[in-house]
Amino acid sequence: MQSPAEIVQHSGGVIGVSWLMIALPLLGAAILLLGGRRTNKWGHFLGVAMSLGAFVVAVLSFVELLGLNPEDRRRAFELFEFIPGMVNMGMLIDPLSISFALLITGVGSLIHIYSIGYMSHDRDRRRFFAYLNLFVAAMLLLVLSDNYVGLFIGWEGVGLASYLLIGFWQHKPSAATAAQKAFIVNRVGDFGLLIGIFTIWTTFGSLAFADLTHQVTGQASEGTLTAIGLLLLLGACGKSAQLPLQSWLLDAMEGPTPVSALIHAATMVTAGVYLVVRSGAFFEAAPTAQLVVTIVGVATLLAGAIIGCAKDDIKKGLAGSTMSQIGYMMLGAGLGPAGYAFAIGHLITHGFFKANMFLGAGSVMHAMNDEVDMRRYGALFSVMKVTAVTFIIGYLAIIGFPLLSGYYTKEGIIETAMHHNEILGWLAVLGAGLTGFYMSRMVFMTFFGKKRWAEDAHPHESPAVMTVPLIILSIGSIGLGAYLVLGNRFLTFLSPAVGLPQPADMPEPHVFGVGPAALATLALVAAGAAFAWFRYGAAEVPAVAPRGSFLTTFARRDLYGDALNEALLMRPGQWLTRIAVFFDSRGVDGLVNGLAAGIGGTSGRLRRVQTGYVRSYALSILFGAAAVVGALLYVGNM
Amino acid sequence: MTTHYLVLSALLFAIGGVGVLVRRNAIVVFMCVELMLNACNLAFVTFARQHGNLDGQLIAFFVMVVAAAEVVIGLAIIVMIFRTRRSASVDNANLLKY
Amino acid sequence: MNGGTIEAPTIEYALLAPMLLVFGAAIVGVLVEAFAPRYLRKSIHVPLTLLALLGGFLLTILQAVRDGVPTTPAAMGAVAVDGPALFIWAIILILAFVSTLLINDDEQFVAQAAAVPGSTDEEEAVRSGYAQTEVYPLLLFSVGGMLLFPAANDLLVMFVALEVLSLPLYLLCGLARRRRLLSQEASVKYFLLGSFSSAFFLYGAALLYGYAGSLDLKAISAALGTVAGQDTLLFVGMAMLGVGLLFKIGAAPFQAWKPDVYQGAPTAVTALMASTVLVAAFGAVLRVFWVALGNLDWDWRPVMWGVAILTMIVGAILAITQTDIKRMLAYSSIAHAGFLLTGVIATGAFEQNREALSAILFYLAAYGFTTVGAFAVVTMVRDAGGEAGHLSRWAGLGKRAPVLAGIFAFFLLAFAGIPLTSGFFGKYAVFSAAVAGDALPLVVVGVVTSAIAAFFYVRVIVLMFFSEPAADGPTVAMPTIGTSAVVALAAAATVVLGVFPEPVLNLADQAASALFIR
Amino acid sequence: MPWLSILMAVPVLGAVGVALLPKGSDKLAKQVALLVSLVVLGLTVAMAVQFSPNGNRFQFEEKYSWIPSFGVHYGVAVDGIALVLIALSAILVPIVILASWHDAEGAVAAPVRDAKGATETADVKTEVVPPKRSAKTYFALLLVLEAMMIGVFAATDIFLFYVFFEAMLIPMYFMIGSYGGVQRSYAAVKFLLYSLFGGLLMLVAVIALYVVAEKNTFMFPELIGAIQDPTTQKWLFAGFFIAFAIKAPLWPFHTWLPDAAAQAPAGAAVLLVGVLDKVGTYGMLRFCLELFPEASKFFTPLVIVLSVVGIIYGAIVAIGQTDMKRLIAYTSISHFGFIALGVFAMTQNAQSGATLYMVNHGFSTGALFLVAGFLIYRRGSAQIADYGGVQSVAPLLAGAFLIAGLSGLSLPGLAPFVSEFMVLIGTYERYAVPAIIGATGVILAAIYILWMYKRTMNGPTAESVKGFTDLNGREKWVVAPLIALIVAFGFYPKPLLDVINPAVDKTLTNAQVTDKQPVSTVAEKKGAGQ
Repeated sequence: MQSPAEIVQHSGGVIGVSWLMIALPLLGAAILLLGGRRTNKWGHFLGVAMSLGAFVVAVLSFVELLGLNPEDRRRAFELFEFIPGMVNMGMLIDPLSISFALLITGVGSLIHIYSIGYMSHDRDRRRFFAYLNLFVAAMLLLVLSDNYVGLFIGWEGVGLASYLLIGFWQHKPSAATAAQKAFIVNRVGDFGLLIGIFTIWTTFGSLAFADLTHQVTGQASEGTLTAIGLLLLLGACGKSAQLPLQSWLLDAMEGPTPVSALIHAATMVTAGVYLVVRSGAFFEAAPTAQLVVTIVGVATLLAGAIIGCAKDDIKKGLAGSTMSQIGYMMLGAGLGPAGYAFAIGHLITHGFFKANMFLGAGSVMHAMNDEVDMRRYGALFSVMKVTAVTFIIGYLAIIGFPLLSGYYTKEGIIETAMHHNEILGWLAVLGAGLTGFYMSRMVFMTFFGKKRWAEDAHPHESPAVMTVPLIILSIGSIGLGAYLVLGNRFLTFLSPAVGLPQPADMPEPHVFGVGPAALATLALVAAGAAFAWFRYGAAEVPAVAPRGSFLTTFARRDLYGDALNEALLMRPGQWLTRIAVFFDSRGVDGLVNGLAAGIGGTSGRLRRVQTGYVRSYALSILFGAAAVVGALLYVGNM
Repeated sequence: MTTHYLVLSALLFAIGGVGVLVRRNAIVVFMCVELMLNACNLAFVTFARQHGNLDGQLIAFFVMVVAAAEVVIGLAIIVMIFRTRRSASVDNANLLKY
Repeated sequence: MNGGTIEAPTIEYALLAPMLLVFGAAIVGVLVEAFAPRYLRKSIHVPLTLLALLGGFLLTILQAVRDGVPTTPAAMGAVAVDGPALFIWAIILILAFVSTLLINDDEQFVAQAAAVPGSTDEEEAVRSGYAQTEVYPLLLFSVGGMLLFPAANDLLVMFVALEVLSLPLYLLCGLARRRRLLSQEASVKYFLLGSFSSAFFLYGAALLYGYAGSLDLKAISAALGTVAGQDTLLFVGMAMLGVGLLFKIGAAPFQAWKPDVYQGAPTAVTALMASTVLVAAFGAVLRVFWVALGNLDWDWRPVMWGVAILTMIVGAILAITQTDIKRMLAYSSIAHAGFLLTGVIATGAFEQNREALSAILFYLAAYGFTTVGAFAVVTMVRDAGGEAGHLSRWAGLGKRAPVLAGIFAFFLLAFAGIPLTSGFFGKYAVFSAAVAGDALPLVVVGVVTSAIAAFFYVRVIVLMFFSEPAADGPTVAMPTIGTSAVVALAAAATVVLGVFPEPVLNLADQAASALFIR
Repeated sequence: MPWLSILMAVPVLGAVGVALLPKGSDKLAKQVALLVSLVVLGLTVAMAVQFSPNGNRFQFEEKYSWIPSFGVHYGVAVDGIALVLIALSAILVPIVILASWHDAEGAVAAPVRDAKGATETADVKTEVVPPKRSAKTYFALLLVLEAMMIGVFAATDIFLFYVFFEAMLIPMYFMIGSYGGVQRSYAAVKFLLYSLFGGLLMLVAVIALYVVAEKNTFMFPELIGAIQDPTTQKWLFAGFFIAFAIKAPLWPFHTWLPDAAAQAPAGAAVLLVGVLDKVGTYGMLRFCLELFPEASKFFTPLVIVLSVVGIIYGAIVAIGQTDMKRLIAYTSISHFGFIALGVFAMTQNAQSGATLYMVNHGFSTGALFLVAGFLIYRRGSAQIADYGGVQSVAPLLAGAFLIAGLSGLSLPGLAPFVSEFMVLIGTYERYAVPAIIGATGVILAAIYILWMYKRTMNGPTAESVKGFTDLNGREKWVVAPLIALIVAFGFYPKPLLDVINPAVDKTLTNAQVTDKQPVSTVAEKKGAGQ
């Protein structure tokens, strides 16, 4: 395979100040948090401004990057020495990072704007925007830094932001718990990432992406590389809610909807994919690790899909689909350079249409006074046209309706997977079918069929500040995929960063990209959609969920993920804690106090010897004398 | 032949010692102590004889004087406590203990 | 001396001047008792005593600075006024001086010892303001004995000195003004046990005489090489001699008298005993075991190990559960005797002995001052029935009298051997000598017991500072000039020795430079 | 200019001054104390800027003979390690003084007791409001303590170090004993005796060191390499190490810390955990390693096991605590595990990390204790169960608590992360498995911190919490500098590391260890870059 281009040490031009992308939102967050109530009035505007500012910088850098000839489209430059002798903080602007930057700042800005409307009634709106800005900054640090430590800082930074935003309504115990869970589960992943970083450091003596190229990875044993790969994968699983660390994502929906859209759909959760692609050098040198990545991807895409099929909570449904879609990306990322382009491509298009749908869902909830149960929706199409239409566009995109964004990117992944390994391919196809079903189910239950509203519900279209972002996003959902995939435009664009695949790894192109796999997918999707129509479109939908088959409950319970965690980790953990506490107070400390008590007791008993009778004292003296005499004689005659 | 005297002095000393342990009356106890001192005297004198120098005998005189002084003090104290407690038994005086 | 001819004794009066001065003053004191009218006695006694002690101290210093440390024993080898002796004299005289300031306090002593407690005579005596002024001459005699005891170069002299220092103390113990029953009991116990143990001492001396044919320490040590086949005499004699001495320093298992006597005796007297007697006794112990029996250390050292370990443990452990402050201090002094013994054991080559000796001397000085100070404070904490001995009465003293409590806490920390107090350097010196004299295990026991000991010192601090004052807690007596002077002096000494020990260490070094003369 | 002596003299004089103030002038006492501590801080900064990291190992040296008979000198000087720790103390003290403004005044905020709930949640143990005491004494003690803290880090004479090591206990003992919670005297005595015991063992080792070395001096630089015989080294090492392990505290010598920290007033707790305990780990790094290199290598496996156990054990027990201060204390036990691990991993990164950890931990735990202190001061109880939903009524307080907590779980971007990362990565270079096990502490940390935060700050506001006021001006001034430092050093630790690294280099050289080199050659390429 052709390895990516060397990194050009460079600064100057817009790229030279690309750190502004991180600095601006960070500054925004700082001002909003420290400014206190003073900034309540204009806080949200500042937040938006900062986000937009970052977007502008991103675009300019992008343009500048395009201006360069492809092979030196990798710009890295140091900012400052972080840990002397180990890590220098720096920026890495290359096609990969810049496309993320654009996604983050672009979609991010839209969601900022949307939130002005969505959060208008919340007394803590300023804090909300502060957190959003914080998130954008952290996420940009994650993708733009030129070394693993910087990545890790951003990595946990977004974790923090998501913790704060999930728990934004912290007075709700459920929210607080969800936030805590998200952070802790993520920590498990971060643990893996951390060890991975350690291994990289001890093996290669460097943590800068610039040093860790294919040439270098050649110097380590495959065992080490596999270990590194798997450890990084563990990190990725945590952040991207892949099996087995998926459980937090569904609870994370406790957060305000814009958060779900930005963090838990469009950007943060895809960081895992970024990590895998960014560390491509290791994975490509360790096939085993790669295989595991693909397996995890497929498993998750199915799991997510199945969960999505059973959820009545619109956001949870979307969350399930997010899991599943990220599963696709993982699958793609596990396929090497051939898959990278599709993975990232799907990541971007998904960023658009999923954000689009989440915001749509938010708009619906906004209209239904925060009702999330789809069984209480129905026939909303008539009352909120814009929302409905944009949502449906997103829907078509995700199920891979031909010529829409999702179609190209997802098909790309499936094709490559198929080419790479039949089984994976067909499973991916199956997943697509499921997607067709549960997404259609969602749409039918929400916008069509009969009204099942609560009495006091008076749905209405949302204000322009919310609908405009929807429209923009939906446009992206329509066209982006085609733009990226056709003519391998994105593939070539990314190549300086991730390298070009060997022609052999590429599936042979089809006319209009329609191969057997594609046809099969379309068929399955159609079937799924049709089935959904019969169950939820045409037929009556009960307002309360019937206790479905075993499979349904299985899916409703998130495949018993939480139950499993509880049984395997929480309960034993609690026991362990109790035992430890007991051992500490009774055992260790008990020993100490026991010793003290022992001495005290001895003293109490011994002092009784001092009877107060002078004659007993005399006796003791006599015995003492006898003892001394005896001892001396013994020693003396020894 | 001097060993006999030594044995005697040892016996006297032992008797004195035992007396101190077994007798209750302060005076008697004290007399036992005196007995021990005199046992020492006997020993001194005997050894003086053995070594053929006068130191031992000399010492005996010193010891007697000291013993006399001790008697003075001792009786004073014992009388004092006897007046207070109306008893010379050393076992009654055990307020100070433990 | 060999049979028949008797040489005319020569006596170096100059050397013995301090001792003679003290004894002289004592006799004058007796005369005062005999002839001076009652109302005058005290006003004569106090200056007389103080002057005598002070003079003695000055003479000692003079001796030391003028013609340095003599190299031959005085009074025909009966008394050895050498470096250690002079150092010990100096300490004893200062401490005695200080204790006298304490004793100079009507609250301390009985009006008329002869009067039965609670009887009309007593009331009568109290009313008419009698005072048992014999205290002062007794004190002087005792101090004289203490001076002679460590300097005695001859077991007979040592025995006499032992009695001279003890007998007055037996009396003094019985003269407490309050709690007279306790006081008298203490007196009796001390007397009976004391004379009992001195009998042992004497018999030991007799046996050694039998072994060596002389009581002169030098002669004895000389005999060790020559005389053969008499080992039993030697060892039994050494043992019994040791019993008498160990009794005086209150080493286990001969410590039983200490708590009772310390508790019962008038606190001022306790202060005297706890400081000066310990110093004198250790002087004697060192002289006997290093000079006379020095070449036998391979034999007595193991036994001494046992005694030292037992002493440290008994002192530390038993003190924990004491409820009477004086009794607790008594046990603490037992523990400290144990620590000092580790120094006595640390014999070896010349340099080693020298280091150990100077360490012990420093320790004695440091400990003596702190002890006097501690007991001085005890005299000041009083309630209706006299001194508030029971620890529970000390609760919350830190609130009532922060300064006094603070100083006492400081003394306690010094006992515990916390750095920046004199106690720390004392312990350090002795322990490091012991380590150098390969007695490491002993030192380990030492530190473990000090850790245990720390507990009961700390406990008192907890009581004074951390617990709320008792409703009818004790009041702190407006201290007499004397008492407050004592406390101040002791505190100052504890601080100075704890921060700049060097001068005193130097003195001790010089004093120890030639070890004991023979 | 005798910088270090001045640094010690100023607080001592200040203490005397404060103590001599007339009765009832508590307010003045506080102000004087604060002023003095600020002066010390200023002087420290003035000294620090003159320190040249790559100059002599020890700088600002002063050496006067103190007790010639024992070969003891008054020898003080600082290298990078000592410098940062002195700076830490100098920074913390003013903050603590400001924070303890009312600690000596006993119960001001009378514990609010709601009819129900109080009964089962708040048994007498949780009553942490001490009776009224003299503020004068408290602040005098604080200043004395500061002088001793500076002294103990500055001492280059082992005897002098020991003197401070022990003497330090006394002021802290009084601060806990007379200003602490209900069980203060138990805690104080336990603290004192435990440390004293360790100290005495060390004393034996110190004596033995002097006797065996036969150098007639206690000056640390001259004693390096003085002990060659391995067996002797082992014994002496044990003597020193146990003392330090108790001080630090390392598992299983830790049980005094929770009691002491929980009973001590928040300010004292900060100095106890933030600085005093560092003397233990500092001692390991400075004395154990350099004086007894052989023994250190011999005992390394043992120490590493203890540290790792401490990390996990401390964290797990912390999770199970119901008392805020005890919980924080246990987290510290876990953190000290990290520090000891770093010290004995014997790699540049690990030891620099450990040193940095000592400083950062001072800031983060300091912040945590102080904010918890504010909380407890408002409610009069340290029981986590007595709180809930504070964030809704006192957002700033909650925010401060959260940031302090996040630094406690060493979130990247906050100072403790850098040190923990360096310790772990440095350990991993030589001892992979312990590093991995230790790294799980990262997960546990998230659990104990966030869980405590959730139970106290989130959820519906508890009755007893309704009346809470948010941070007042003074409290803001207490928290602000700490958080500022935590964040600043979280993103730019270079200044500290530049000072620490050369010192650690020297330590490693004297400890006769060299770093392992990575298998790949990238390092050289990288090295060229730096």
